[in-house]
Amino acid sequence: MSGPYRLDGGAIDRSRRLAFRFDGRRLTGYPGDTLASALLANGIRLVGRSFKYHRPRGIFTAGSEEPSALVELRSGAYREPNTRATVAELFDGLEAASQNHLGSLRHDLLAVNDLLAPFLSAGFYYKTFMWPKSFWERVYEPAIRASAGLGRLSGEPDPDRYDKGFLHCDLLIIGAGPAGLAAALAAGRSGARTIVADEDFVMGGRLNAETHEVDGGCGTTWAADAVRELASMEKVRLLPRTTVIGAFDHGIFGALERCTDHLAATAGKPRQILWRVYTKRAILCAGATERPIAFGGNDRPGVMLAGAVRTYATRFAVRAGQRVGLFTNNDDGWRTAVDLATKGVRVAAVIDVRDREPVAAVPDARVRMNSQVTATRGRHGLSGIVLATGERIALDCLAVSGGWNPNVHLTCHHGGRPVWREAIAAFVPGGRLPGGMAVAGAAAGAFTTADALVGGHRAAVAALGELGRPAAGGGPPVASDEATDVTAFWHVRDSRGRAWLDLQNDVTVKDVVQSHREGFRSVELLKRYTTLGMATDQGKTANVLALAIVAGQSGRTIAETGTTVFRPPYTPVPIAALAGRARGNDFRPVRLTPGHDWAERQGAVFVEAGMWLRAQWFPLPGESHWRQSVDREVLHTRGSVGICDVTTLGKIDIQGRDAAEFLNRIYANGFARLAVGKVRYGLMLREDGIAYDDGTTARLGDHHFVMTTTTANAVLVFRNMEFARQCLWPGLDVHLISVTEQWAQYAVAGPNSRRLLEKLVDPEYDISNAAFPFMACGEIRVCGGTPARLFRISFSGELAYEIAVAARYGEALMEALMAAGEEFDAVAYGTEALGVMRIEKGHAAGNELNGQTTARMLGLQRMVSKKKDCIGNTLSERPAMNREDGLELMGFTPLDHTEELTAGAHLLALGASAETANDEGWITSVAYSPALRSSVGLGFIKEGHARVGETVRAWDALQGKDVPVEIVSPHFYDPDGERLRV
Amino acid sequence: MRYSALQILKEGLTGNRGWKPVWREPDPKPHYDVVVVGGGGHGIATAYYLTAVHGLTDVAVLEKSWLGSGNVGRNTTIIRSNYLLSGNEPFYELSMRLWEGLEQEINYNAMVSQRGIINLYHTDPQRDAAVRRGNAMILAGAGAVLLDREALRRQCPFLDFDNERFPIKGGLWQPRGGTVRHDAVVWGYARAADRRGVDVIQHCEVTGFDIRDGVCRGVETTRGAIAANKVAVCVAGSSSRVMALAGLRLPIESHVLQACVTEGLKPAIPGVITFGAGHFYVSQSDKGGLVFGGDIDGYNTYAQRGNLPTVEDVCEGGMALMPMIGRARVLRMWGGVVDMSMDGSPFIDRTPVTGLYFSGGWCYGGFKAAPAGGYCLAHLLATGTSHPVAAAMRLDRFASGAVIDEKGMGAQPNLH
Amino acid sequence: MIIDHPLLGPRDAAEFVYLGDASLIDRPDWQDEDAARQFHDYLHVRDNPAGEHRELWFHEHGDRSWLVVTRNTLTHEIIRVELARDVALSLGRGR
Amino acid sequence: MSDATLAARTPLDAYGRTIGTVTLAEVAGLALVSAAVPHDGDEAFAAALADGFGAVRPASGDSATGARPATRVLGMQPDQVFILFEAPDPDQAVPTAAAALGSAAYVTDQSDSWAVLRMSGTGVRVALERICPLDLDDLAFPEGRVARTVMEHLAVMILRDGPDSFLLMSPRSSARSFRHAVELSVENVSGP
Repeated sequence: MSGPYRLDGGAIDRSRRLAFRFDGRRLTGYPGDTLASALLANGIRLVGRSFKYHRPRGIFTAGSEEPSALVELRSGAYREPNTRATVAELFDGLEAASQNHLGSLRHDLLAVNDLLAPFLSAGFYYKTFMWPKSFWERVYEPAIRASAGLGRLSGEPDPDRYDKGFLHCDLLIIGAGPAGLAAALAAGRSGARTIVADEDFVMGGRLNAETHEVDGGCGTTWAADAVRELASMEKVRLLPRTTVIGAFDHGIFGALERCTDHLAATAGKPRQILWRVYTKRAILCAGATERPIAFGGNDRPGVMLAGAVRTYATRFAVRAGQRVGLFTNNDDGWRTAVDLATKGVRVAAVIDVRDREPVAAVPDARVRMNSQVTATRGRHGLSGIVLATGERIALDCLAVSGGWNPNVHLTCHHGGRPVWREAIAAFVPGGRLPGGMAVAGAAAGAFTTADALVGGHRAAVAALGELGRPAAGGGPPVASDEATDVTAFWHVRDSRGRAWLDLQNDVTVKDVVQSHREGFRSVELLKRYTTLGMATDQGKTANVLALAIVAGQSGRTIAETGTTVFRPPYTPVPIAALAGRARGNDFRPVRLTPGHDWAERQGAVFVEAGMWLRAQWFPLPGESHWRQSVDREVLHTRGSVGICDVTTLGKIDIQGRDAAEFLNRIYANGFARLAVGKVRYGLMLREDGIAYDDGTTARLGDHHFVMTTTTANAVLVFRNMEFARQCLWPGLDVHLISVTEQWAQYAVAGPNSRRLLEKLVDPEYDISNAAFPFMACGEIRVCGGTPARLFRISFSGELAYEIAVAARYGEALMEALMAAGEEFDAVAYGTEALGVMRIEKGHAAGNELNGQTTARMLGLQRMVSKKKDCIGNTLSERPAMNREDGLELMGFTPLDHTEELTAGAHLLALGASAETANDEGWITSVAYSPALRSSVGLGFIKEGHARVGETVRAWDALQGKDVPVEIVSPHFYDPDGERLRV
Repeated sequence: MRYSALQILKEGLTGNRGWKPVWREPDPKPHYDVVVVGGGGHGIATAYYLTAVHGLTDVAVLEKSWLGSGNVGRNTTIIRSNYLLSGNEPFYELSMRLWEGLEQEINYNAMVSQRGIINLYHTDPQRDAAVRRGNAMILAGAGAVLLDREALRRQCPFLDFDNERFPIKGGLWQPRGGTVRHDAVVWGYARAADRRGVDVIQHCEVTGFDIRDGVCRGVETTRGAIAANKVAVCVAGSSSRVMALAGLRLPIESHVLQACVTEGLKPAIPGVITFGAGHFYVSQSDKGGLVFGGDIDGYNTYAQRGNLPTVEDVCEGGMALMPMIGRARVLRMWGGVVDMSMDGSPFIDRTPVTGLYFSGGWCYGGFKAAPAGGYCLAHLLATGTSHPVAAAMRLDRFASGAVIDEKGMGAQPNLH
Repeated sequence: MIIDHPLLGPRDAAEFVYLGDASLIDRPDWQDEDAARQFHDYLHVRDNPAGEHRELWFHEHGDRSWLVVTRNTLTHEIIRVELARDVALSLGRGR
Repeated sequence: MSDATLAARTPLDAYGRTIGTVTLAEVAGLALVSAAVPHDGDEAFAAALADGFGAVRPASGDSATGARPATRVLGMQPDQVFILFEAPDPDQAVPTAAAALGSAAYVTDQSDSWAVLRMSGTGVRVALERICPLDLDDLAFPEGRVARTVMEHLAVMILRDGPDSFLLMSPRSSARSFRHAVELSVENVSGP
C-alpha cells in the first residue's frame, strides 16, 4: 500500500515506480496503472471541464467509454488532445494536462457559462445571434468557437510514424473477456487461424476487474492461463491494445493496434498500425458498458459508474474515495459494495431504487431500499448526497449503476438495428448483422460469467462448423451465475437541480424534455438538436438513458422509440493512423524516367506530371529567370537541334490479326489502311463524342502496332481499350500490353536532328528524307547494334524524330545523343519549351483536351470518320455539339506585343460589360514565343474562324488584367508545315 | 413565436417551459395544390419559396422518415459558388445570395458562416484552370481571389507548402464561401413554411403516383392517397427509386459519399480548404470537430455506408496536406447516398408526365444548392417556366448534347 | 469489399476499377435507323436498382479482366461474378 | 556513325541489403517476355510452349517451371502468360521467345518494364503483411503461386519462389518508391 488511496493486491507492479505529471504536478504510479487509476491513487478527482457549461469533471469510468476524464497527453508536437485518461497506460515521464478551461482548471473563467445555463438550453443558438447580421462571424461565432472544442492540436506536424497491414484469418474474436477467451480456446485448439483482438493492454476483460471464479479457481488467473495457452498456438494471433473499429463489407474489419502509446518514445517504430483484417467468421465478444442513472447534480467529480469503482479497487488497487456510496437499480451494483467492503474500503451507504430486501450484507453501510438520490453536494468534487427523504450522507465517491448495455456497436455497422430486451432492460444485437458475425457474452446480453463462457465457446464451435472444421474436444469452462437482476430505472424525477445525461456535451434531462416539447421527437432529431451522444464517447454511457426519457415523454416504449445509428469507428482513431505511411514523399509513388539521373546532373528543374517527375527546363549558369532558359531551349531547337525526354507518354503494344480493325474502331479517324512502316496521328473520342485523348500509332507489322497516348491518360486509354476488346468486340483477335515502362523515348527536334541521328544510327539504316520521310517509322539499331525504334513525328513543328530504346539503355542514349549533338550545339529541352513549341504550332494538349471539348471545337471535325463505326462518332453528332456559333480553337496575340497574356482569361467583346451573358470563351494556354517575339495564346471563342482579325478583350479580372487581343489562326509558326517535311 | 435574444431571456427566466413546437404535425389533407415529395433541404425550401415568393399556401411536403433525414442531415455543410460553367455558376451564386439573407428572412440562425473556401493548386495547368474558374466566378458576381503562396501562408500557415510530392503553388479563394449548420437549414425552412400554412408531414412515404392519361393527379402514400394539381419530387439519393414508381428512368446512378468528423478541438483551421492533388477537403465546425471528406466510394449503392479504403485515401490526402492534424482522432465516419448524374450537374425540370416535376441529380453538391434549388423549383411550379439560372438543368440535355460537365469526365457518374 | 474472381479467387475490391451498369456491354449498332436515340439511352439512362445490380469491374491491378459482378446495392452482398468476355459472347457480341 | 555503345543500367543498380532476418536483392539478367495467345490458338500455344521452353501453360495465378535455365512461365491473364528466363544478352529476349514460340503467340518484351526484387528470409511474410493485401499463408499462396496486386499504390507482381522467398516485380519508373516501401516494411517489423 502506498498513500491513502492505494489498496493491497491488484494487477500493478509495485516493484517499480513511474513518475508522471498532471498539470505540472509531479506524481507517481506503477506499471499496470492507467493515467486515471494513477490520478485516483493520488487523490485527484478534478481532471477537466465539460464542453458547454465548463462544469468540473472527474473520472467517470474505467474504460474506453469515458466521457469526462479527457486530457492532453504528451507535449510539443507529440501533444494529443482529448485522450481518455482511463485507457492511457501509465509510463515513466508521462505528461498530461487538463483541457477546455480559461485560466486554471480549478478557476476556469469560462465557468461563467454555467451561471448562464438557463439561457443556454437546447438549441438556444438557433434562436439568437442573428442581429446585427455581421456580428455572427465577427463576434458571436468566434466566441462560441473559443469556448467550445476541447483539447488543442499542437499545430505542428505529427512527428510519429504509422503503418498499416493486412491480416487474414478464419475467425476473428473481438474482445478477450470470458466469452472471447472461451471462443478463442475452442478455435485455437481446433487449429483454426484465429485472431483475438482486445482494446485493453491486459487480456481478460471483466475477469481482471472482478472476483469471479472460473473452473474452480480465480477468474483472473484463469484468464492469464488462457492467454498463455493461446499465445503458444501457431495459428493464433493475439492482438492486445488493439481496437476493432469497424465492420466493413464481406468480412473485412478495421483494427487499430497501439504499438508504442504505452511507451515514452517510439524508438523509430510505428506508433500505431491500422490492420485490415480479412475474416471468414467473426465473433463479437465486446462485453457491455454500464450506464448511470440521471439525478440532480450527478455530474460532480466523484460520481462514477459502479463497475468502474470496482475495477479501480480490484485491478488497480485504488480506492476511488474514502467514503463510498452506492446507488443502484440492480443486483450487480451490489457487487461493488461487497467487493469494496471486502477490500477494506469504507462503504458508507447503499441506495437501491427497488422496494425489496437488501441483496447482500454490507458492513457499516446505511442501506436504503426503495430510495433515490435527488441531489449532490460539493464544488470541485462530491462531498455528499441528498436522498428523496431529505437524508444527507457525506460521501466523496458515489458509485452508480443503472444496469448494463451490451456493446452492440459493431453489429450495427451494416445497418442492423439493436432490439430491446425487457428482461435485462437493454438493447441487444438485432437483425442484419454483418455477414459472418456472431455475438457472444455480455455483448449478446448474457451478463453472467457462466453464460459468457458457454456462449463464447458455443459461438466458436458453430463458426468452426460453418467453415467445415470440427472443433476439438472439450466443453466450455465452468463458472457460477452471479445475480444480475435489474429493474429499469432511468431518472430520479424528484431531482433537485439539473440531471445530466451526456456529461461531456452537457445535455440534461431538461434539454431532452424541452426539445421534445419543441417538436424534435424522433431520436435522430433529438440528437441533432441537443447534441446528445455526439461527444467523443458517442453517447456510450448516455444514449440509452436519454432514449428512455424520450420514451417517457412521448408515451411510447423504448423499443418503439428506437436508437440512433452506431457508425465506425468504435473508438476514435487518429487521422494519421488512417493515413499510414502516406504523407510527405510517401504520399504517392514517384515515377522517374531512365534519363532522370542524367537530367538531375544537368541541374534540371523538375515538375510533377501525375506521378511522374519531368524536367521542366535546364538552367545554365547565368540564367536567373526560367524564361531565359526556356527561350534558349526553344531557339536552339528551332535553330539547330534539341532533345526532350518523352518517355512518360503512354505506350501500348497492340498485336493480333484484327489489330488494325480494332484501332479503326478505337480512333475517330481511319487506321485500317495504315501502311506498315508508317505512323498516323489519331484522335480518340469518348462514347459521348467528346475528344479525350490523342497520340500517334505506328504500324510495325501487319499484325503489330505501337500506340502512344498522352501521359495523363495512359491508364484510362488502356482500360478503355481492354473494355472494347473484352466486352464490345470479344471476337476480334487483338492483344494489348503496356510498354510505357519498357522504352525510354526521346524527341530529337530541329533542322539538325537528322544529322545528329545519322551519327548514332547504325549505317545499314537509311534515314534520309527519301528513305524515311515524315511519318515513317521503323525498327533500327543504334550505337553498334542496340535495337531501337525510330518514328519521324513532330510535336515541335520542326524536322523531328522520336527514338526509343529499351529502358536499360535510356540514360546511355541520352548521353550519346548529347555527345553526338555537341557539334550542333544541341540542347536538352524540358516540358516548358515543349509547351511553347506546341502552342506556336497550335497543337492541342491537356489544357485544350480537358474532357469538355469536341473534335469540332479543336478544328478536327474532318478527322471523325462517318464511314465506319468507332467509339463516340454517333453521339458526336448531337446538335448542341455542332452549333454553328460554337466555340472554336483559335490563336490570340496581344495588340501590344509587350503585354503578357494569361491562361484562364475570359474573352469578351470590346465594350461588352463583364457578366456571364457576355462570356465568349477563354484563353487555354499561353506562352512567350521567341520566334514571334510576343506572348501568344490558344483559346476557345465562339465562331472563331469567322472572326479572324477581330479584336476582343482577354479579360482576367482575377489578376487585374484586361488585354486587347487579335483573333488569329492557332497555327502561329510555320502554318503550312514545311519545316517538318524537309 | 418569434425567436430573439429577448425571448431566450424570458424563457430562461421561466424554466424554458414556454417554447412552442417549431412545426405542427398535421394529418395529410385529401388534396393540395402542390405536393412536394421529400422533406429534405430542397423539398422544404421549395415549399417555403412557393409560399413566400409565389403566395401558394395549399402545399404539403411529404417526408417518409423524420424531417431532414436524407442528405441534408449527413453532409459536410459547405456552401460555395465557385463553379466554372455558365449552366451552373449563376445558379450557385443565386444560392449564395439566398444563404446570405436566409437567417433574417426565416428568423432562424442556421449559422451561415462565410469563412471562405480555398481550392489549392499544385501545378501550372491547375493554376490555369483556377484562373479560368475565378474569372467565371467574377463574371457571375460571385467574387474570387487568387492567392499566391505567401498570401496563402498568411491564412493557413499549417499547410505543408513544400510537400515533397505535390508542393502547393497557391489557391483560388472565395471569401464568401463557408459552412452552414446543416440540420438547422431544414428546421428553419420548415418552421417558416409551417408558419405560412404549409403542411409538413413526417413519416409519410410515397408509394406510387396517380398517373392517368399521362397526367399526374396525385400520390399514393403510406397515409392514404393525396391528390394534387402538381407533384414535385425532391428525393436526392432515392430519385431513381421514386421516379421508377412513375415509370421514368433517369440519367442518374446512386453512390455513397463518405465523410468524417473528429473529436472537438480548439480552433485550428479557419475556413474550408480543398486539396488539389489528393482527395481531401476540410473545415472545422463551431463545435470544434474537423469535418472532412473526399471522393465517393465509386460503386452503385443504396446502403448509407461505405468502406475503409475511401476513408484511408481521404486521410492520406489530409496528412499530405496538413500533417498537423495527425493526432486529431476521427470520431465518426458516415455515408450518404447521392444522385450522381451523367455529367455531374443537377436537374430542375418538368418530366414527360404532365404535372410531375423533378429536382435531383445533385451529385455531392446538393446541400449548398438547397436555397436556389427550392427557389428555382418553386419558380417552375408556380410560373410554368424555368428560372433563368436553372434553364440549363434539363433532363433532355444528354439527347441534345448540351451537357454541363464541370469536370470533363463524360457519362461516367463515379468520376464526377 | 471482396470480389471473388472466377479465375483467381477472392481479391480486394481495391485492385479493381468500377465502371457501372453491365448494360454498357450492349452497345447499339451504329447503322440502326434510330442509332442516335439508342446510343443516348445506352450511355445515359440506367435502371439504377436498389437491389441486385449487374455491373462492370476491371481488375486493373490484377489480371486485367473485365468482370460482370452481380451485387446487391442495399447490402453489398455479391451474388455472382463472371468474366465480362464470357457474358459478351453469350449476348452474341463477336467481331 | 558514333563509336559509342550504350551501357545498360538496371532499375535498382544491383541493390542488395539485409535487414534483420530479411534479405532484399535486385535480380538482374532475367528476360521477361509476355506471350499473348491468338484466338483459337490454345493448342498451338501449349505445344509451342512445351517445345520451346519445356513448360506447360499455367492457369492464371499459377506458374510453371521450364527446361531452359531459370525459366518460369507465369499465368498473368486469361490469354497471356509472362515467360521469365535467363538471358545472357538481354537484346535477345524477344528474338529468343519469338523463335521458340513462332506464330503461336504474340510476344512483347517486358524485361525492362519491371524492377525485380527477391525478398527472402524467415521474417519475409511478417514484413509483407504490412504492404501486401494478399493472404500469403502456405495453403492460400503456396510455392509457385503468382499474383498481380497493389502495394502502397504500386503495382506489384508477386511470385512465391521458395518457402521463405518471394520475387516481387514492380514498374521500373517507380522502382525507388517500391524499394523504399519494401525496406520500410522490413524495418518496421525488425528488431530495434
